[in-house]
Amino acid sequence: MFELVPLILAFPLAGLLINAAFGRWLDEKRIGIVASGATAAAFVIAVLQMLALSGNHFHAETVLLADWITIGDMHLPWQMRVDTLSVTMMLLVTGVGALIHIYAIGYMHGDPRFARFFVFLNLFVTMMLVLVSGDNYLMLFVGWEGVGLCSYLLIGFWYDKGDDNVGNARAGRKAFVVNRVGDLGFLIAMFLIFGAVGSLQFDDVLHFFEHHGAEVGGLATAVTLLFLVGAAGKSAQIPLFVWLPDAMAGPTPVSALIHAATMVTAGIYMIARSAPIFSLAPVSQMTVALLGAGTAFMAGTIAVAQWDIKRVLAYSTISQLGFMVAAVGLGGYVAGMFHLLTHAFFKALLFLSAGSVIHGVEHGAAASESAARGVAGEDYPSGAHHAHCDAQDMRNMGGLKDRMKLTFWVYLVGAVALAGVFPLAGFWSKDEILADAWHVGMVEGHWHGVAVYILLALAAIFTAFYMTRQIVMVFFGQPRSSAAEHATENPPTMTTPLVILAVLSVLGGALNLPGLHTLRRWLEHTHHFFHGIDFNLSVALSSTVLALAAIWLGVRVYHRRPLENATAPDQLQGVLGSVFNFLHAKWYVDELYAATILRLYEWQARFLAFQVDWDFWHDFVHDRVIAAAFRSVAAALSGPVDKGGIDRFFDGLALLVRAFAVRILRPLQTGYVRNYALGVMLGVIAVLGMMLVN
Amino acid sequence: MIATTYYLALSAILFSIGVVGVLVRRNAIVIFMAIELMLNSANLAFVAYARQFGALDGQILVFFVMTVAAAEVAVGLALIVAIFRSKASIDVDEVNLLRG
Amino acid sequence: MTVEFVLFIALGTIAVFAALGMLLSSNAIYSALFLVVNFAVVAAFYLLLGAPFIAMVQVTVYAGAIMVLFLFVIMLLGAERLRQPTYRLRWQQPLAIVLVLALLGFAGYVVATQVTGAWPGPLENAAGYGSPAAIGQLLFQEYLFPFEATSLLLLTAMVGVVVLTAVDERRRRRRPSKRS
Amino acid sequence: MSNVTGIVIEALIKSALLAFVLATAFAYLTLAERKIAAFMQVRKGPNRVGPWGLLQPAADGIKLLFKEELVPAGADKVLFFLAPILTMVPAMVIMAVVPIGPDVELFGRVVRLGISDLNVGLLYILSVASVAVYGIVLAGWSSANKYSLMGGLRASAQMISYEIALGLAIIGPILLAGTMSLQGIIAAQQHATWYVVWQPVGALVFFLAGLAEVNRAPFDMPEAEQELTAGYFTEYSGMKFSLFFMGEYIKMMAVSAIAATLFFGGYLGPFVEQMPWLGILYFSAKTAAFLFVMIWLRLTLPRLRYDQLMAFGWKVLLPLSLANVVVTATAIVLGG
Repeated sequence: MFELVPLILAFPLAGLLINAAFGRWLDEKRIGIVASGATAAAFVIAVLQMLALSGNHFHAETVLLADWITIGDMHLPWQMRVDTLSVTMMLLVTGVGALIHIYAIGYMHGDPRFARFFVFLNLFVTMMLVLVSGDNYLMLFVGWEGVGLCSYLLIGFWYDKGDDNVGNARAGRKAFVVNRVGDLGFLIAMFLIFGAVGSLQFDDVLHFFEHHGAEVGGLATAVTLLFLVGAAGKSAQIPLFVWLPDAMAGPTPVSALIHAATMVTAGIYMIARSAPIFSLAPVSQMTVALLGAGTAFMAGTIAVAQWDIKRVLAYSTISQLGFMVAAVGLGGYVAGMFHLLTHAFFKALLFLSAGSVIHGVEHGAAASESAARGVAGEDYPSGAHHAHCDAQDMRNMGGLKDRMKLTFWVYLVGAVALAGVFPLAGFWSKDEILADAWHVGMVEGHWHGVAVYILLALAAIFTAFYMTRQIVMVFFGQPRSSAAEHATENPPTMTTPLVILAVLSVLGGALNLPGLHTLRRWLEHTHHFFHGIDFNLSVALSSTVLALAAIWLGVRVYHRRPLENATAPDQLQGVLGSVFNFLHAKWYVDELYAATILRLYEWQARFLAFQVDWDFWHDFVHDRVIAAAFRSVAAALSGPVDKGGIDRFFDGLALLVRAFAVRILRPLQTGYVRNYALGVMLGVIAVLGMMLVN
Repeated sequence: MIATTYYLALSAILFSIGVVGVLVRRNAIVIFMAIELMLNSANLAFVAYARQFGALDGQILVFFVMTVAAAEVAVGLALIVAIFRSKASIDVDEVNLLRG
Repeated sequence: MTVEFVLFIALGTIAVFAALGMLLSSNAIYSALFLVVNFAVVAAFYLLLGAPFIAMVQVTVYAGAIMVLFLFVIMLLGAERLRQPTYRLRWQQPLAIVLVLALLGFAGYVVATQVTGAWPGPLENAAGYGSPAAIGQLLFQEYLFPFEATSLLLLTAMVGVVVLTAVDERRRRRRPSKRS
Repeated sequence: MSNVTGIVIEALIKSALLAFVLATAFAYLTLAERKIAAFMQVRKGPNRVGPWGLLQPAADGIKLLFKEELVPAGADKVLFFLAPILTMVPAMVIMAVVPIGPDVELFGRVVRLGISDLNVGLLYILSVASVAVYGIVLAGWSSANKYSLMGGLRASAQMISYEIALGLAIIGPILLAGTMSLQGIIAAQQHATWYVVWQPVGALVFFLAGLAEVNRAPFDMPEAEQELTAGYFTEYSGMKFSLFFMGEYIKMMAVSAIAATLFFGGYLGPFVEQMPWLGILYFSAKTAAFLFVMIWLRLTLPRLRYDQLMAFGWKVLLPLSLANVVVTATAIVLGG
């Protein structure tokens, strides 16, 4: 059954080719069926791979597709790897992907670039599967870059929208550029590995590090730190997280699929995949853990002060990715993967629900507008973001609980899961991470374990708080705009995936329940480093208490005194003052980058361009020295030498030739054939005569 | 056996007549015929030489000359027809557009 | 010897007079017919020279095809006579004759001084000399490349003729019909 | 020397005999055509002069002999007079290389039944056939008559076109026999079978092209009565007219004879080796059969349109004959 694994790439590829080639002649229904069907078929293949693995005693299997690069002794096959880790990712990508495809059929209804959207989505699925199924770092990198490209394409999907009509395109560019920084780290890491090992195959590399890693000293540390740079770019960690909030410019299904559930987890996957290398480099591990925890904390604080519904979720995503990174940094690979899975469920659910809310509010805006104009409600396409009030601003919402009942309930499920309330999925996975941190800090006695634990616990509190704030602002109280007042529930293509994801969010914790440890046993077959620690009741209890306290606080702050209207200041603003503004401005990170890196870069570029290139090279060297010298020499040559001497000589020559032609040659051209024949005859006689004389 | 010299002399005479035809006649078709006559006299010389030296190569050359002559006549006559279509005449003296 | 010589003199005279007739007749048709006679006589010479194959080809190609084509074109164009005499290039006529006499003089000098004495009498030809088989052997072995080249030449000529004589259909159609 | 004289005398006698036979055969061929036409059209045909109309040709000849010779005013008199002769002569001369029987013994010497046997016999036939067009063309031109000129032009175009197919059709037997001598080809057919078995396409092409060469129906465009009155001999009368007539019929006989020789074994037949004279009989019978087919075709088929005729020659017969040559040559090379 392993030989079926190439199909997992073939199906989405076929879907994208069909839609790319025939999309313009197909209607939305068919395009959607093709794209979703392709992803669903890939999901079936992934399930088959899982069954195949269980039938194979969970032994990893590789499938050779082709020889890819062969240079001298270097062989890089195009080979796919089927082991428990990659199959987990495949299941996640295709399963959640399929649900989001179905959701997108409804969400993107009426968009003029409908087919293109699904082409991009399928391309993304293909690339993501390349990433997770590759058997070497280079294939992983191909997928890595491929998903980066898709991310860019999809963030800028509505490239003509946004600030100044280029805001979305700019967001896409930002994502791309920031990702490149991370990619550079990854690339250099690959060069180092190849230089040391001579191969990029996972088996070779990991085997090398496991057995000879200690001998090469700092190599493992260097490689892992560079890997961390790559992971920080892709998984939006400090300091490269700035692109992810901007990525919310893309359509909401994209945010759900790429920027919450799948692509951003690539960094975690990569670290998990390289676990043997990391285990050799405690410094790197510590860095990873602290970075993740720091990111989790920082993003959590920022999320508290945002008004944009998707932006809150974006920072929440960064925060949760920080949890995962921290987990893998602490050696809790299983916990990290576990949280990756559950997070994929409830964050996809939250994003899709948020999309549903936005969609509903936009419909409401359209309906209220047409009602105002006295026109019967029309079906406004979602792509037309023409609402005069921002449909993503939570201050414009409120009271949607009664208007979008289903969306409310699934959103609530997602939020509670994210907040980590027993017994939903988030509770189990987050607690495992906290337990890992506790274990490292208290049991093993590493100081950074304690730090990580504190930071993560704080982040968890913030998580619960901002989710409560969001729920309250969006769904409770009174509608604060006419759009929210007219908001309506969405069609089943959008809500069905929500329900499925909600169920998964509730039950996702069952994947790795304490005592059963299904996921851990499953993953252990890939690396023996994948171990976990047992359930820690005190940690669980404390985190639950903290979460509930945060929820209570959120309800108290926001529900007791609801926001009066859309322009009223946030309740927290009164309490926290400038701290709130600091948080709302995202710790001024973008500004910091602009002031430091960008300013420096611009100054240097300007210096090079104006001072060095323009003033020195162009104005001085070229214009003064070379050009002037050339000009004076040319003037001397052209004046007396050329005009006076050469020109006059040839003019005279030409006059002579002309006179000769006019006087003598021209009369010979009589135009009579017979005359010419006579000339030929004369020549013949002359030649014969000469031959005879000789 | 007639000496080759006689054939060469005859060939020279025929060739000269052909030359005069080309130089003197104005009718394009007749000029063409004169050229054919010149080719023929050359052929005659070839065959005579071939017999003189007992080598067949001369006859082969005649064969090629005939081929070339056939092609030349076809193209030449087509040209004459084309000229006639535009000038309504085949007088070579009337085709003097190239006068200097 | 004598019979053959008489035959040669008679045929030669006919050939020269036919050539002169071609040169002097004012009617192109007569010119063509005189030329046919000349070609036929040359074919007879070929027979005398032991080249029966060439002789037959001469009659078939020259008399049967080329000259018929000439006649055909003359009749088609109705161009047997030039319409009006022109007085251009009168001076060329005497000059041409002088030049040709010079040419004949050269030729006669060469034939008389250099060829006659230097050569032995013609060889007695071997059996099968000039037969189609012998010519074919030579043509398809030693002269295969020129032979193929001539085939290309003929093809080119054919295409050229078709292009040259084709009436431009578009131009013809553009001309307005008289009836309408 | 006496041997040379004997050969010359023999050749002269044979030539005279051939001329006489051809003239007679022409006379009775016209009668035969009329009789056959009458038979096919269910009428009696000439039956007044002599028994069964056998003297009819003589009567026709005498009538033509005494008719007034008309010459059109604008005609070129020399060529007008020359044209019928130029038509007649090639037709008679062409038979010179056709053997009409095997060698026989007569008056103590071996006599070849046939005037000459050239080693380039077939080329001779082709060259003479190509010259035959002059009479027609000149007749058409010298008559100073538009119809005649049209007929002459048509004739020349037609004959040049079909001559190529004719020549290519002849190549088949040449390749098979390895000689251009007609005697040689007949001898080769003695060992093999008649070449019509090996060269059915060649035989067909030869026959059709031959019909066109002699301007017989359905290829008789140069003399199409409805379009050109009588084509190139519109202006001819009396003996000159009869010369054209004679030329056409003798050419018919020549084509039939050559076809019989090339593809149907010529004089070959049972018991020829024992009784050489039988050969003449076989040869005549085969030739007559072809002549009958020609007459039959004329009475059956309508005339082609001129462009159809040219298209048929260039687009059907020529490719067909070329393909035949290629196939034959390939088969000979492969089959040894």
